[in-house]
Amino acid sequence: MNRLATLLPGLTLKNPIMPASGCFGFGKEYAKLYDLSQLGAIMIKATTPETRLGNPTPRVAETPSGMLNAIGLQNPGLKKVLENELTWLEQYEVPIIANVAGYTTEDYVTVAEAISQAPNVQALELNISCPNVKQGGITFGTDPLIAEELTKAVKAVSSVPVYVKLSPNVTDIGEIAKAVEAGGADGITMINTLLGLRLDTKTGRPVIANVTGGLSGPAIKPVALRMVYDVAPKVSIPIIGMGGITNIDDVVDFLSAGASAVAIGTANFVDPFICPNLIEQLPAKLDELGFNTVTDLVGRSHRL
Amino acid sequence: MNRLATLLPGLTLKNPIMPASGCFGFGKEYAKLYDLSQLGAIMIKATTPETRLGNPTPRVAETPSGMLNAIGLQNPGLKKVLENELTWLEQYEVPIIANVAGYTTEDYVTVAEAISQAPNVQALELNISCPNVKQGGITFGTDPLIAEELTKAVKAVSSVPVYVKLSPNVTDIGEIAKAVEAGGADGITMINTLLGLRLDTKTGRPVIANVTGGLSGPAIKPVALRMVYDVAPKVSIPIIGMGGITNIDDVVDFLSAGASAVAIGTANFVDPFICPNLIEQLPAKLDELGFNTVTDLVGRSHRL
Amino acid sequence: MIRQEQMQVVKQSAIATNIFELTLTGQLVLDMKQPGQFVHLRVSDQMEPLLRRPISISSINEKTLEFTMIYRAEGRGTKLLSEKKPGDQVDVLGPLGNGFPIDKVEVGQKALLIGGGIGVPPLFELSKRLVEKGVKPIHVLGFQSEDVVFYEKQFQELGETYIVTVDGSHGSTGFVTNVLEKLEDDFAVYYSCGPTPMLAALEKLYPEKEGYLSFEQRMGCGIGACFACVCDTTEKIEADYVKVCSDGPVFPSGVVRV
Amino acid sequence: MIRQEQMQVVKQSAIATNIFELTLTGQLVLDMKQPGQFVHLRVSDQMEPLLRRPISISSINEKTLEFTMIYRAEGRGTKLLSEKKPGDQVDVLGPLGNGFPIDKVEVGQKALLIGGGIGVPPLFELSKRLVEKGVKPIHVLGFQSEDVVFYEKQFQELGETYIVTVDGSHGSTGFVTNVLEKLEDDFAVYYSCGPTPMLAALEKLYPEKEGYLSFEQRMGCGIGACFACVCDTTEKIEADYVKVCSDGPVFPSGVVRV
Ligand SMILES: Cc1cc2nc3c(=O)[nH]c(=O)nc-3n(C[C@H](O)[C@H](O)[C@H](O)COP(=O)(O)OP(=O)(O)OC[C@H]3O[C@@H](n4cnc5c(N)ncnc54)[C@H](O)[C@@H]3O)c2cc1C
Ligand SMILES: Cc1cc2nc3c(=O)[nH]c(=O)nc-3n(C[C@H](O)[C@H](O)[C@H](O)COP(=O)(O)OP(=O)(O)OC[C@H]3O[C@@H](n4cnc5c(N)ncnc54)[C@H](O)[C@@H]3O)c2cc1C
Ligand SMILES: Cc1cc2nc3c(=O)[nH]c(=O)nc-3n(C[C@H](O)[C@H](O)[C@H](O)COP(=O)(O)O)c2cc1C
Ligand SMILES: Cc1cc2nc3c(=O)[nH]c(=O)nc-3n(C[C@H](O)[C@H](O)[C@H](O)COP(=O)(O)O)c2cc1C
Ligand code: FES
Ligand code: FES
Repeated sequence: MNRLATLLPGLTLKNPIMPASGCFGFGKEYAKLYDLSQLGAIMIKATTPETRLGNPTPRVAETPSGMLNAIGLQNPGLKKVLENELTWLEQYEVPIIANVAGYTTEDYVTVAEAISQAPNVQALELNISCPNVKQGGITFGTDPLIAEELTKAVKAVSSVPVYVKLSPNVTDIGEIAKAVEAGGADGITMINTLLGLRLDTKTGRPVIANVTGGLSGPAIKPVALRMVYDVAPKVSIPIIGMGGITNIDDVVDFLSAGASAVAIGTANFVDPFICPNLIEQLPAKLDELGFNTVTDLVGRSHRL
Repeated sequence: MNRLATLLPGLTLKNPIMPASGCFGFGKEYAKLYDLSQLGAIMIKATTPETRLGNPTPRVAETPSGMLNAIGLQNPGLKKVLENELTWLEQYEVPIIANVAGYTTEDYVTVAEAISQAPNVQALELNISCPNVKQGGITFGTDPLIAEELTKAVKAVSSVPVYVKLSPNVTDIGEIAKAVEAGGADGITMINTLLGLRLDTKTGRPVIANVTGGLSGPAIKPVALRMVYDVAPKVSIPIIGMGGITNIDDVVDFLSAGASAVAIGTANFVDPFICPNLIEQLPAKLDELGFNTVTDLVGRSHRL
Repeated sequence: MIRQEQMQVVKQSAIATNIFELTLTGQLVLDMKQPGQFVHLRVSDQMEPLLRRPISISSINEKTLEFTMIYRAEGRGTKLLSEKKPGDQVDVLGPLGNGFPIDKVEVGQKALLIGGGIGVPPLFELSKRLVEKGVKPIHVLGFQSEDVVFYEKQFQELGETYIVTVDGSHGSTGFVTNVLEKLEDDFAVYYSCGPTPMLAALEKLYPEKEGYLSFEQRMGCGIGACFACVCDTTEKIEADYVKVCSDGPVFPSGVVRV
Repeated sequence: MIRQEQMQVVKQSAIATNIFELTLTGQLVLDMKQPGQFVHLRVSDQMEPLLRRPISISSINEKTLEFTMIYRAEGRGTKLLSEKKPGDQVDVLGPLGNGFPIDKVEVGQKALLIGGGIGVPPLFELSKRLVEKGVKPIHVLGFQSEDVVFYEKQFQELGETYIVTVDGSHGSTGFVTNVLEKLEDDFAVYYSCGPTPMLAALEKLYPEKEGYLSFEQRMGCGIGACFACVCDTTEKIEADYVKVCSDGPVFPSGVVRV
């Protein structure tokens, strides 16, 4: 038996650890460093219907124990992602979770329908929480009704299970979670970045050309963990948790709080080998904590 | 002319730097370290109608570049605050901003009416954003209508200007800001803490007895700064900014983003002399940046 | 008076598994008046780890302006602290709190000092001062196992010393209470620092004795301003609560609800 | 191949005001093939500062397994880096990116190397390799003022070297372009690293020449995955954008929109 195995709608994971969307491109760069087949899954970069060039630079800024980014969903567009990226990824034995983005319901539906048919795409991740695009993006993630409607529309066309990625920039994330569950979501991924700002103290100008950016990294872990802990008992669909994970204890914390699997974003930039390292460390950590399988650990904080 | 002088409703400040509520008690402890008359003002600990013993311990936990707290508004209650604390503070030439808390509108009104009559209380800070009390507290801060009504009720009884302290745990902080302005608020203080959680990895239990706590410190600075930058152009009342300030550059950033003055919370625990140190450093910083007065600096990021 | 000072590392060494002895020097030593007080340390100039760490003063040397701490490197902060080398600076806030009163015991009397694990260090300066005064200390020191026992000799030089380990790998086996039950109770006062269950057991064992117990709590400010470190009290005192950092860490037995 | 290695500090010294020369040793040096590549450094084991810092490789010594960087200690990260002492470890990711091609210039030809401030370092290894190959380098190095000039002698030993400072406190006065305008343009290729306005001026000055320019951008991953470091391109190439970290940092002149 594989102690790390994790079964989720559409996803048979060797282990519950995967890179988060936007922090791993389409895998090519990290493939030069290690074998991608080790990963539980890969959440690929947000894909939009057309090529997107993203925001002006600077696009990143460092903050205390965190960073801001405003990449602006730069990606080669649906067609090229299907032809060049997903095809290339087929050489690895790793399920792909395709991050779907757009400005209109149409956009989401177009991408979802096409990309869900790629042979290695086993689930979609609806990105209704990108804080870095002016229209759309975030509004889909902050209004429960709109979120529910969008989920329904995408579910209607997707050939694979649909996970919805929630924004932390809301008053009540539980409400949004319940709305997307009602809309038919098969799972939830959370959290996307917190909206933040850094100013250049000398000039008073925003460091990031887009003015605001999304805050990620260890700084946000307490917020992310609180939200997973809050949402888990309110929904009956599984959660893939993320936000500031940098070490094996963080992985355990998210699983304890109720996430069935976890994703690693910013930490890939600090340590490009973080995902395989954490996968390797997980069995010993289970032993230390006295758990047989990852599944046993999931949600333990709610059972105490 | 005093380059640091800052004029706000009810407050004639020698300088724009003051300790934040809950991080400075009622001043007695810090008075042993330095002369409190140096401070721009003092935001005293939240006061409720009756004595409150607060939450069980542990009440604090460290997080990456931040901390969680769930003190639970422990305070000696209105009567003792008036008799022992405020009277004692009269020996210092420093305006007091009294942080007012409660569970019901009644509570707020009772405290506001009485405490606003203390001779050295020159403004109130309505704490509608405490994340650490089960009922009340945060709900007042997340619903614009309720926030507006509460502001009105307090304004009706207060003998001094009323500042409302906003919660960052909302979808649209601008909306709440406009609501309290409409309710008659004379100023805004922001931000209170972000709701967060830390788990003990070994046991899976929350580190903080209250389960969740409020996240403060450098980790939240990008979020706080973004919110000040967002709210400043939307209201015509002044803002006292706070959230993660630890050095003079942070002070400049909050002023640039549109705050008229700043408050220092968590950093007092790291460096108990932080407030007088920053006050001392501010004139040289103004010189370096080419500004004559603090007032010149306020909101410069919006004028670029 | 509480002061903040960049103090200099004189020496640091591992004296047991993960247990370090760290000596700092600076003017602040002159303000250290009482055994059982503590200091609040920054372990890094960076913003992470953010909070100070409270560590007890283990011995004081006014002449050389040095003081020594003994601590367990466990979490991020104490691990960083254990990497400090002679000549490095450490930001110290202190001395903090109220320590063990030595005026409660007369010349010629006996005092019982009970330490548990990493609660042992503050008892060392206490014992030295008691001996100086002409009081006879009896030390009962409990540890998990042999590899984390420290300062056995140093305490022996000051008086009768019993070591007890949970696993019996050194000294007798069990808890300090197993030793205490066999000791005569002809002491005037007892002093203790260690895990709360141990302190509770002592209060039960010596209900009639005068005792002084040092408590631990998570801290924010360390100086009494933030209300992080409060403990509930018993009916014995009027106050509803006490703060470990500024009212304690040492309280008369029976005051803190355990 | 890109590798991650805990490399050891061999030496570090200040060579001008706030400018440090840092030499590290480790196996990773064997993978450094091209002048102009860079490494991505962690400056602390803690979570703050969080991100790696990109620093150019300034010289490479395969025999001793050492390489040297020259950097300005400016912000939090580089200041921490400047505190590293011999024997300390530094987490290095590298070598990264594509450097200056030396096969574009023939034996006996001249190459013009133009550096601006903290862009000067990667030109040093480049110049050494050109000289080794039998190419004659001409160095034009611009700095703010005398106190931040470095490596003047080292460059002089390799070839003709002109120093220019903005305030005229050392060498001639003004910008590199003031020197360049007076130089003969009998070089085959020019190579440059420095502030973007300087690179733009060079493209204008030598529209007909083959040139290779090294660019800077804020970085996240440093390996091409995060899209933080993109630059717009001109019509000269098909791609809409390039990534400084993995497509660059060196690009042929005219490729990046400046
Ligand atoms: C008055 C007092 C005196 C102390 N004296 C000593 C001593 O002499 N030697 C010694 O080894 N330890 C002593 N401790 C305990 C010591 O403070 C903690 O072991 C230490 O703070 C843990 O820090 P860390 O970086 O290893 O752990 P982390 O887990 O990184 O700490 C995270 C946070 O929790 C706090 N924390 C964790 N454990 C404790 C604890 N047991 N008590 C209080 N805060 C804690 C830390 O201060 C920090 O804010 C004392 C505690 C108090 C309150
Ligand atoms: C390919 C490349 C090669 C470089 N080579 C050198 C070199 O050889 N010597 C040298 O002194 N400098 C070099 N730099 C610039 C160097 O990376 C920055 O000076 C450094 O990252 C600033 O870090 P800090 O901690 O001092 O500043 P902070 O202000 O603390 O940095 C905050 C964040 O901004 C980034 N940042 C700040 N300034 C720059 C910048 N100019 N370029 C890219 N990122 C920046 C930092 O990496 C960090 O992520 C190079 C940059 C690049 C992109
Ligand atoms: C540079 C960068 C780019 C990102 N791009 C995307 C994206 O395209 N789609 C998405 O859903 N999330 C994106 N995110 C958010 C991450 O997937 C993740 O939700 C967030 O960063 C929190 O996790 P972390 O703290 O581990 O980074 C991006 C994050 C970063 C730092
Ligand atoms: C220990 C602690 C106690 C606090 N108590 C209060 C309080 O009683 N009333 C209040 O309005 N805010 C309270 N706050 C919030 C602070 O005033 C401040 O808004 C917040 O901590 C952000 O600032 P900082 O990052 O500088 O700490 C408290 C914060 C801390 C850390
Ligand atoms: S630690 Fe702040 S009151 Fe004790
Ligand atoms: S820094 Fe990530 S793509 Fe270049």
